[in-house]
Order: sequence, then structure tokens, then C-alpha cells
Amino acid sequence: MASHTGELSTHGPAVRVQDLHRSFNEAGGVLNGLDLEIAPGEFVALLGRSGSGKSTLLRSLAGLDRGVAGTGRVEVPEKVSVVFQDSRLLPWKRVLDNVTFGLRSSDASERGLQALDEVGLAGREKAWPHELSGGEQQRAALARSLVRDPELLLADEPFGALDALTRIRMHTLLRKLCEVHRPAVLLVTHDVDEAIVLADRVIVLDGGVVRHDARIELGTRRSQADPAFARLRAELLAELGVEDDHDAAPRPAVGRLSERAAS
Amino acid sequence: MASHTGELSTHGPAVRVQDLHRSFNEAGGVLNGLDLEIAPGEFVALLGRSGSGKSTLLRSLAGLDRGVAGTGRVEVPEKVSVVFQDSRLLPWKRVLDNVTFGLRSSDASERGLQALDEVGLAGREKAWPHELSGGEQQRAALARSLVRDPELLLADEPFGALDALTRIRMHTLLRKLCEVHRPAVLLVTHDVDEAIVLADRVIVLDGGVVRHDARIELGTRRSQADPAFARLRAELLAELGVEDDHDAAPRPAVGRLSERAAS
Amino acid sequence: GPKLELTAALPDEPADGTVLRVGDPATQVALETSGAIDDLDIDIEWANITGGPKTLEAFRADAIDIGSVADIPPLFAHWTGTDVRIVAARETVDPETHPTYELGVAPGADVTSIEDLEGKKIAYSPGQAQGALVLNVLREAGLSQDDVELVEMQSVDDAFSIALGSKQVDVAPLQQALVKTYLAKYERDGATTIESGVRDDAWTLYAPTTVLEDADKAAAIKEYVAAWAEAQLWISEHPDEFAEAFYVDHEGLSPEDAKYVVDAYGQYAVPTSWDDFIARHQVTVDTLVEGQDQEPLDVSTIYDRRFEKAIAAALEGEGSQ
Amino acid sequence: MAVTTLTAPARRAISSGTEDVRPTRRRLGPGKPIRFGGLIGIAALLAAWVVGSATGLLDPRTLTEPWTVVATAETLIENGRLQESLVTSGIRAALGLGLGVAVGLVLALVSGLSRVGETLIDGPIQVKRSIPTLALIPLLILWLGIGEPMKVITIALAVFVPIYIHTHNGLRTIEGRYAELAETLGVSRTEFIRHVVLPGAMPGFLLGLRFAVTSSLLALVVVEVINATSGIGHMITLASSYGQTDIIVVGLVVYALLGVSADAVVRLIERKALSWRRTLAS
Amino acid sequence: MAVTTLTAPARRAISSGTEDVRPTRRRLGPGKPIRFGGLIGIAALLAAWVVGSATGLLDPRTLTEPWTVVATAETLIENGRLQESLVTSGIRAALGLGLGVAVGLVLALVSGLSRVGETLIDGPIQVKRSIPTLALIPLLILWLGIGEPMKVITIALAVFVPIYIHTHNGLRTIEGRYAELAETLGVSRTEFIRHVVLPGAMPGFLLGLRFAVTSSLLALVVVEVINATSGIGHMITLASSYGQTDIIVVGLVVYALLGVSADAVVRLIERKALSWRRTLAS
Ligand SMILES: Nc1ncnc2c1ncn2[C@@H]1O[C@H](COP(=O)(O)OP(=O)(O)OP(=O)(O)O)[C@@H](O)[C@H]1O
Ligand SMILES: Nc1ncnc2c1ncn2[C@@H]1O[C@H](COP(=O)(O)OP(=O)(O)OP(=O)(O)O)[C@@H](O)[C@H]1O
Ligand SMILES: [Mg+2]
Ligand SMILES: [Mg+2]
Repeated sequence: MASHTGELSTHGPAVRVQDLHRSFNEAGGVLNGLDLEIAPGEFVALLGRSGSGKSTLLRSLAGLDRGVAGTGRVEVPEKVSVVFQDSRLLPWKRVLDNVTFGLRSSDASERGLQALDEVGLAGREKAWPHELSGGEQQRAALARSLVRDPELLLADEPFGALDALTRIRMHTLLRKLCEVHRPAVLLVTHDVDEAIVLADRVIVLDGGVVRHDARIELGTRRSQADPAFARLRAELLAELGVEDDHDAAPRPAVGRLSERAAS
Repeated sequence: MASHTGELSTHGPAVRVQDLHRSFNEAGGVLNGLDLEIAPGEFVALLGRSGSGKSTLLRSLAGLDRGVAGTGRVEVPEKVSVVFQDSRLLPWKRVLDNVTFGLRSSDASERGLQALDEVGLAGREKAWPHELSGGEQQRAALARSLVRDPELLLADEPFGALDALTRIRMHTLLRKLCEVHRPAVLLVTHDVDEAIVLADRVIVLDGGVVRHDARIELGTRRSQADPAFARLRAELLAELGVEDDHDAAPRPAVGRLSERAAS
Repeated sequence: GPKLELTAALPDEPADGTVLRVGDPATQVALETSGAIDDLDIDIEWANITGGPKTLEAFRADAIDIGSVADIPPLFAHWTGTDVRIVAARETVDPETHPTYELGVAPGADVTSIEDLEGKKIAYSPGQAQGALVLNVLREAGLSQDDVELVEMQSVDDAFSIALGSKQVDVAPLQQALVKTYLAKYERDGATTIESGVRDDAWTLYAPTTVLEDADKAAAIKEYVAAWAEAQLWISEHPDEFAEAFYVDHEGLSPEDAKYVVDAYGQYAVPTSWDDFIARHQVTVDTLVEGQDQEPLDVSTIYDRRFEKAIAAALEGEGSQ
Repeated sequence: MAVTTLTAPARRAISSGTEDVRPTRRRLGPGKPIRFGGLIGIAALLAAWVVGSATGLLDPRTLTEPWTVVATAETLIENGRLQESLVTSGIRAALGLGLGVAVGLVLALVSGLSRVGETLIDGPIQVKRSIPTLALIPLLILWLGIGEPMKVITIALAVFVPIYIHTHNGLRTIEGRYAELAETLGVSRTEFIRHVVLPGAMPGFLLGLRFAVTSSLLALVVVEVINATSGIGHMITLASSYGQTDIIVVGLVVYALLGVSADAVVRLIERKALSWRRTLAS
Repeated sequence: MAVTTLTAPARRAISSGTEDVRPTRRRLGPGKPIRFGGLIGIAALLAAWVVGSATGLLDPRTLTEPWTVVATAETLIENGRLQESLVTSGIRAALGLGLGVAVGLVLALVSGLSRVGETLIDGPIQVKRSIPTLALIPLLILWLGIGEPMKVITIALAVFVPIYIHTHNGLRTIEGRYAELAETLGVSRTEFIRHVVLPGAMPGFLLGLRFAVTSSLLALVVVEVINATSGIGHMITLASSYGQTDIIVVGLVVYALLGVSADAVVRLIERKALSWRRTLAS
């Protein structure tokens, strides 16, 4: 187990998934016997192709797939918080009420305001969700999730709609909160750099199982300049089917797309 | 004008925006006198912070902001196609019908099937939108937009929910279609690399105006290994407020978030 | 109260606290206007309910004890299994010139007497007094149902006068109140009314037998019918006061219309012997039995003639004073 | 860090013999539909009627006993009155329903898609629906006579109101984003109506249809008062002026049967036609 | 590459004097609401009545002339009948509406959120609504007498059906994603109802309320036939049994006024309460 989760490891893993199968139709399974353990306090990044079943896995862990056929064993802590792939703000509640919805502590609205401040939405607490830009909605959803100190945080591409600077800020915020509350985190991302920077461990989902499981041993200052960083990055991208040279494909005159992309 | 748009430049720009103001409330404008010209066939990437008004600008160009207060002059071609920030598939239509919706040619459904194939959704044409994963929905929306040969393509983060490999494939596809049909393109993205790889020109929106306008002169093979690429990247990231070293922030013990992020 | 056989003599006094629930607004108004209501020894709870279906409904739901209707509703009550008895009867002094109903004739329909009805379209509402009237008229005219075209429709509100006015039917029975408005509207187009030529002046009070088997209620009804009889006579003697109090204040008619209606209905008589009344009723019953396939009925069995004597006693007592 | 209680419901196993343990999470939605659940309530109602009548709690003079109703229904079927009435009323209701739905739909589209249309149409329809149908009958008799056209049109008038209001409302509450999308796709107005408005307003329309079906049945009671010699409404009206409770109750049972089955059919259509929705119900 | 035609509508300029040229795009939605648009249609209807009567196109025997109606209304106001009727009916309708809305709402919640509740409640309500209110009156008289309680409850029975059906439908068609969200936030059932179900079902409820309000008014005509001495419904019934067309029309005009204003109020509430929505209408 990763160093900073060691002190909790005696209690067993926070998440234990055994032989998980899920399928939406007869044609084929989306998850085909997936096994996964996440230690308490561990930060796991989940990579995988579009359509590989990342969201399906998260929904299993969140207990939101009652209607989906499948078998397997899923054990999760009691307090699970989910950042959905869509921001899923209740359209009839203003932003602050969305963030504090379900919070029962007396200082709920202060905490909500603080969370909004932290995600850069100070002053927008009275806005309706539809008045927010895409990235602002995503940050509001993030604030809603962070404000409630979960034992397990499931985040489905929480930074997808954010620009580089805002994204860095959110990374910092997330790391800070993880330092303090030490939830287990399973974060879906498409950004390999983000995965390496944030996570203790990166897993790649493919064919319905965990194809790749890499512990990240880069210390706390992780720089793209670090050759180990670049090596890890190349390794993960290769796992995802991409050569490291970002977008090496030339502007094609004509030609089969998939051949080119795979080359 | 960029070389490959030269032959059309005698017809004047495809898009001309003059002194565009837009505001949602008295507090302050989102667009404050923005000027922009896009030549026919030119590919412009639009960067900007979350909430800086990128979508607002796109909606202005698409003629979808009737209700929004503001002044200015917007001229656009007749055939405009929009990829919205949300994928905006009609929930009551199956994927193929969503893609071909409004297409009047007799081979609409063949073209739709081909477009679905190209975005990697072959065989999913009979699925309902809610049965698609986030990235699949985004690709279906992309297919819908590409299948109709617009004169101007407005795309609001069309690749945000895609993994690295799929994203590269979509880049290739988009470039290929641009080669063939030569639409003017305004593409919003948060990924600086993507902007540099795809675009003829990158503009940065800030404070409601175009703060930065950079023509990209890297030729057709653009590699991150190229030092010019890295320079441009650093320049744009700086423009967005980020040092090049991707996520240099250390895992903070405590501390003011924004200070750290800005450092 | 204690059970009372239907044949047993009527007790004189109801027990204290007996409340009689009466659906008879016209009498209520007459009693109030004449002041006679103060002389009543019984407690009455008035309900603003009249007409066959409504009173029958109220009987079944045990919401009223006694209702005020024409001669048809007690028959249908009987035929549909609610055991009722007629406890009072009223007729018109001069029924030929003061009919309750006239036959409205549509503009352009060539009908001047009931003999002309042959081959005509007649609005017919089975189950209502108007329906019985039509059958009675046909009988008087010597026609069968096959000689005319009966157009089945319920006489709800002013449906009949509208059907006449728009020439959907040639003939329809109209109550006096509607005769006036019908003629006012369509006389200039050629609309007329003719007399029906049959007596339609029978009016009754009736009560469920379950009520009459209650000694206290029966005693109260005995008091009530007496007061009722006097009220009917008072109405006949004070047409203007009654018109004002009932038709204008209670029913919302204009004073002219109220006067017209009161004049049209003429003076009431409360027979102290019901023999003729019952005989005429039997004719109607037989007509209905034949015309509507009802079960034969000896109508005298649904009269409670103990009240005949009570009424007679009251009126004679009055006369002797 | 406590692990939540886990249940092992016997779910259908993909590979036989494997376990299926999922996190239990308090279900907030209504859960799975109970098969034929709708019938249970009706059965309970029926049972209450039978028991109430048998024990004498329900006075047979108020509500005829079920067995009497069955006997009366048998008589009515034997002498053919019930079937005849059903056919007559069925045709009237169907014609009125068809006409009313068509008119309501067209008016809703006109009024829903153009503010000018709305200005002219919406007010009068609100006036119309505030006025009891019964009160309109005299006017309709004057204009349309007392024949079948009057009856069908009166039913249509009762039917078109819920269709109009629900479709108009359904249409107006289509998400604006879809209209935006259609605008950018450059679709024609017809295509917009066919592919966006109608499917988007479909849930509203179908809810309206549920009311329209019942309205068409209820309107029968009103129209069959006039110049009708058969029909369920006529049967009930006639029976109630005679006070024939048993026949009335037969009529009401027929009404209930028709109403409930028509409603069930519309709800089935709803489930099929709106299978694309992901709602609390699904 | 042709540039689309451009219009320069005189929009409110932020910085004065600057132009505002936007791409014209075929508008597919209904556009901006016309202020007091609803009244225009009603005014047109009124005008048609006035003109029709003045020119003799509308036979006064069919539809009383507006001026006669005004005169009759004045008389009715002078002798106090109209006000008295309005007050009596108003109280009845309001009580019935309140009761019906409360009952409908509670039943809809129970039936909408639990399948067991639905099983027991939904069927009987479908039966109830297939049965003409008029036919229920005998039973209600039996159980409740002929006084005010019977009248109020009959109105409530007419009112609760649309409230129930619309709220139930609104509730069931809340997007499942929001229930999922609530489940992951670990909210209690009460919070779920308060913060997700009620606001989510609000559009449905308010549509139901529009029908409920009209139903409560229409039910007056039915209940005020029984043992009533004043009320708008009683006034109309009485007038029609005496053929007093002018009073009937006064009654209908009052109905129209009440109905249209009540509807307008509910729609105003709708606009305010649902301002968070982004629909074709907005
Ligand atoms: N409700 C559903 N019905 C049918 N198929 C579904 C359903 N939900 C998901 N799928 C399919 O299951 C596969 C996995 O979907 P999932 O959403 O888990 O992908 P993902 O890894 O999250 O992808 P993305 O990165 O694009 O969000 C996809 O091919 C998708 O089309
Ligand atoms: N309908 C609206 N009402 C009020 N404010 C709005 C509305 N739409 C957008 N805004 C505000 O205008 C600003 C610009 O929004 P816009 O959607 O253009 O941002 P963006 O650049 O697209 O951001 P993102 O990258 O997060 O999508 C934001 O601050 C947003 O909150
Ligand atoms: Mg996903
Ligand atoms: Mg945006």
C-alpha cells in the first residue's frame, strides 16, 4: 500500500470489488470480471477509452446500477460522494442550495459559501444553474461533492470542462482536501498528465477488466520535466493506444482514419 | 491570411465581428467590444478561462442570443453548424436519427452511418442517446455537425470528454473534413496542445475581448518535440496564467489556494 | 320514535324533539309569508328540494321525510322499489283554463288541436311528468305512439323550448313558466301553444313508508299536511303576495313573470275526499302501464288515506271556526 | 471505517453460481412497477362493495348489491339493450374523441408556436372551459340541431380542451435548448414540428389524452339526454329519472370498465411511445 | 460564400448609439410573449358578441345581447342576488378546492413514491374519475346528507382528481438522474420529497391546479342543484328551469370571468414559481 495510506491499512481496503460483471444487453459485457481494491485514503486515477466502462464502474460503486444485469461483489464505505460526468445540478435550486443540498450541519451554508469560494464561484451563490457556464457548473458540482467529507469520492471527469489554470487550481484544492480528510478517491480522467500529477495509483480499464495498474512513486513534487514523469506518461499513453508524441498524425490528404490514428 | 485560405480571401472574411458587447446583467459585460475576423477556410482555436465568455461568443455567432442584451455587428455565413458544449442529442431520437436530423439529401442515412463509423460509433445507430457513454454522446454530436458541410463550424469543446486516443482520431477526422470542405472553424478548447495541433490561429479571450491572437506557423507536421511548439505552448499557457511546467504546484500541507496556483 | 303500523290510527302529538325534514319550498314560503309558520307545533327542517328525481334521491339517502311533487314521481318510486305513500293531494280549481302544462307548437308546425298531432314530432321525456302528459294527450287524441314520432329527450332546463324554437320537434309540453318565455321569443315566427286537453293539475305530498311507520314522524306529518292544506288555500287567496314572496324573492323571476305564472296556475283546491283524485290517477297509471311497459298497479294502494281524514278534519275545523 | 451492510439479493446471475453483492443504498424513487398492480386497488374496491353489501353496511337502496347488478346486467344483455347502447355510445364517443383530438392538437400547435395564434386562440379556449358544457347545449341545439352531429360536436368540445391545454403546455415546456439545436441545423418549420415539437410535446399530449378519453365518456351523459334512444348515457339518464338504481349502477360499472381500460391503453401507449425517457418511474 | 441577410432591429443599446446587427436565424420557438395577449382573444370574442348582436347576426333569443346582460346583471346586483351568490359559491368553491388540493397532493405523493401506495390508490381513482360526478351525488347524500359538507366534499372530489393525476404524473416524470443524485447525497426521504420531488413535480401540479380551479367552479352547478338557496350554480339552474336566458348568460359571464382570472392567477404563479426553467416559452 502507498505510504500515506499505510496507517489505515489494518482496517482493510475502503473499496473491494471482486469479479464484477455488468452488461446492458446480451451482445456483450461492459465489465467482465473486474477486480479492484482501494485502500483508505488512497487516490486512484482511472483511465480508459471512451466507452470502456469507467462510468459503469463508478455507478456500481455508488450503488446506482440496480437495474443493470450482472454479478460480482462490491464493498464500499458508507459515506460515498459522487461527481457525475454531467454536473447534475438541480435546475430549480440556486447554486448555493445545490451545493448544500442534504448537508445537515448548522453551518451548512457557510461551508457551502466557502466551497464555492474555493472553486472560484464566490459571488455566484444566488445564480441559477442555467446561468453558469459549462465549467462553472462543473465546479459547482465539485464543490457540492467536496463540502461533505466523504470516505469515498467517486469523480467522473470532474475537470473535463476546465481551462488549464482553473484546472490546476482545482487539482490543488482537491489535493488539499485529500490531505485533510483522507478519503479514498477514484477519479476518472482522460488527461494522463492529470492522472500522474494527482494520483497515488493509476489504473487503466480495458475489455472490462483492469488492464494496467501502476503505482506512482514520484514523490510530492511532480514535474513534467522529470524524466520519470515522461516515462510513466509514455507508458500510460501506450497503454491507451497512443504514441507519446502528442498528436503526431500529419494532416492527412485522404486515407482511412483509423489506420492513421493507430499508426 | 493563412496559406490554404488564400484562394477565398477575395470574397472577404467568413466571419466578421465588430465591437461586440454582451451582458447578462447590470453587473458587467461578458463581451466588451470584441472584434474578430475569420477568413473562409480558416481554423481558429479559441482559448480562455472558464467563464470568460467563449460560449457566449459562439452563441452570438450562431445567432442564438436574441434574448441577451448587447450591441455590435456580427456577420456570419448562411450555413453555420454548431457543436454545443453539452452534446444536445434529442432524447427521443435514436442516434442515427439525431445525426441525420434536418439533412435533406436522399443519401442522408448513408452519410449518417458513415459519419457514425468515422467517430467510432458504428453499430450504435439504433441506440438511444441515454444509452451512450459521455464520450460517445459527444462523438455523436460531432458526427451530426460534420455530416452537413457547413461554411462555418462553431464547436464548443467538442473533444472534452474523449480519451487521448479517441481524441487524436477525432482530430484527424476533423482535419480531413476541413481539407475537403474548407469551412471556417471556431473551436473552443481548454487543451493548449490541441489548439496548437489543430489550428491555423489561436486566440485567447479575456476580459471580454481577444487578448491574444497568434498565427501558428509550424507547417503540417506538428510535434510536441518541436521546440517551436513548446515555445508557443508556453506562450499560450502564460497568457492563460499558467507556468509551462504542468501542475508544478506541490501537494500543499495547507495554504491559500489561489496564491499557490498562481505561483 | 316507536313503530306504528300503517293501518294504525295516527297519533296526535309527536314526541318532543321530533324534527320533520320537508322538501317543499313553496309551502315554506307560503307559511312564512302568511305567518302561519308560527302556529306550527312541530319542528321543521326545510330543504330546498323539489321534483321527482331529487326527492326520491333524498328519500333513499334518508335526507328528507316528505316531498312535494306531481302525481308521477310516487309511481316511479313505487315501480323502482322505494315504498312510498301519498299523504296529501291538491288540484286546481279550474283545471281546463289553468293547466300546468301547455303544448308548445314549433313555428310553422301546423298544429291547432291535439287531433293534429298525428305524424308530428313530439318531444317525449319518459320518466318525467312531461312524458306522462304526452302519453295522456295521445290517449285523449285517440292516437297511439306509432301514429306520431316521439323524440326522446329529457326536459332539462329549457331544452324543450329550444328544441321547438329551432324546429327540431313540432310539439313539446311546456310548463307555464316556460310558455311565457317561449312565446316571448318565438311567437313572432309563428310559434303557438295549444291546450293539452288533459288534466295535469294533480299535486301530492309523499313520504317513504319507513317514515310513516315512525309514530312521531307520522304525527308530525299529520300536523304538517294540515298546515300544508291551509297554506295551499292561502296561496290561492293571496296570489300577489305569494308571487312576490316565492316567485320573485325565492325563485328570482321578474314581477311580471311571477304574476303571469301565478295567474296561469290559478287557484288550488285541496280535496277532502280523494276518490276522484285517485280515479284520475289510476287512468294515468294505466296509460303508463301500457305506454311504458310498467307493472300494473292499483294506485289506491299507495295512498295513505289516514291523512285524507286528517286534512279534511283540519279544513273543516277551519271552516267551522 | 465501517463497511456498509451488504445484501445479497438473488438476482439473475449471468455466470451461474456467482454471487451478486451490491452496495445497498436507500432507494428514493418508487422502485419497480408491481405487475398488474393497478388491478389490485380495483379488486379491493370491488371486494369492499361485495362485503359492504353482504354485511348490510351498504344500503342496497343507495348502492345496489353487486349480485343484483350482475343480474340486471344479464337482463340488459339478454334483451340487447346493453350491447346496443355500448355500440351507439361507442361510435359517438369515438367520433367525438377523434374530432376533438384533431382540433385540440391543431389549435395547440398554432397557439403554441406563434404568439399571434396564442393571442387569438388561448383566451377564448379558457373562456370555453370555464363554462359548463351543459350550458352550451342550447346554443349547440340552435346551431346544429338535435341529431348526431350535435352530439358528436358536443363531445368533441369536451374533448378538445384537455388535449389543447396539455399539448400546448407540453409544447411550451420543451427545453429551449432543443429549439436552439433545430435552429442551428436549419430545419424547416414542418421538420421542427414533426421531429422536435411533436415528440417533445408527446408526454403532455398523452396526459391530455387520458383526460380526453374520460371526458368523451362523461360527455355522453350530457348529450344523450337529447334525442337519443340508446346509449350508455341515455340509459343512465333514463334510469335516474325513473329512479332505477340497479340500472344506473350497471351503467356506472360499464363506465368504470370503459374508463379504466381506456386509461390503461393510453398509459400503455405512453410507456411504449416514451420509452426514451429516463424518469423516476422507469 | 454569401453572407446572410442582416437586420438591424432597434434593440436597447448598451452604449448609446452603437449598432446592433445580429445574424438572423429563422425563429422556431414561439418568440416573446405578447403583453396582455391573453386579453386580446377575449376582447375579440366580446367584440364578436357585441357586433353579432348589434347587427342581428346573433339572434338575441339564442344568445342574449351584451347590453341586456349588463342590465340584468345590474338588476341582480341591485337586489343583492349576484353578490350573495358569489359569496356563497366562492366560499364553497374555495373550501372544496382547498380540501381537494390537499387530498390530491397527499394521495399523489403516496402513490407516486411507493409502488404499494400506487397499487392501492391509483386504480380506485381511475374508477372514480370515469364516473360522472352527478352519479355519485346519491351516495354522497346518503353519507353526508344534503348540507354544506356534502357540497364541499363533492367539489373536493371533482378537484382532487386533476391534482392527483397531474402531480402523480409530474412526479413520476422527474428525471431519474436527480433521484440518483439525491441518493448519493444521502438525503432523507423528507428532504428528497421537499427538495427534489415537490419542485420537480411542481410544473405538473400547477397544470393540475389550472384544471382543479375550473373543476371547482363547474362542480358548483352540480352541487348547487341540491338544497341550495343561493350560489352561482343555483342561480343558473333556477334560471334555466324558468327559461330566463338573460340570467343564465349573466351566470356564464361570471363563470367565464372567474375561470379566466383564476387561470391567469395560476399561470402567473407558474411563471414565478418555475422561473428556473428554460423552455420554449421563455
Ligand atoms: N444505459 C445503457 N444502456 C445500454 N448501453 C449502455 C448504457 N450505459 C452505458 N452503455 C454502454 O456501455 C459502455 C460503457 O459505458 P460507460 O458510460 O461506462 O463508458 P465510459 O468509460 O464512462 O465512457 P466515456 O469516457 O465516454 O464516458 C458504452 O459502450 C455504452 O454505450
Ligand atoms: N444565461 C445566463 N445568465 C446569466 N449569466 C450567464 C448566462 N450565461 C452565461 N452567463 C455568465 O457569463 C459568463 C460567460 O459564460 P460563458 O458560458 O460564455 O463562459 P465560457 O467561456 O463558455 O466558460 P466555460 O469554459 O466554463 O464553458 C459566465 O460567468 C456565466 O456565468
Ligand atoms: Mg463516462
Ligand atoms: Mg462554455
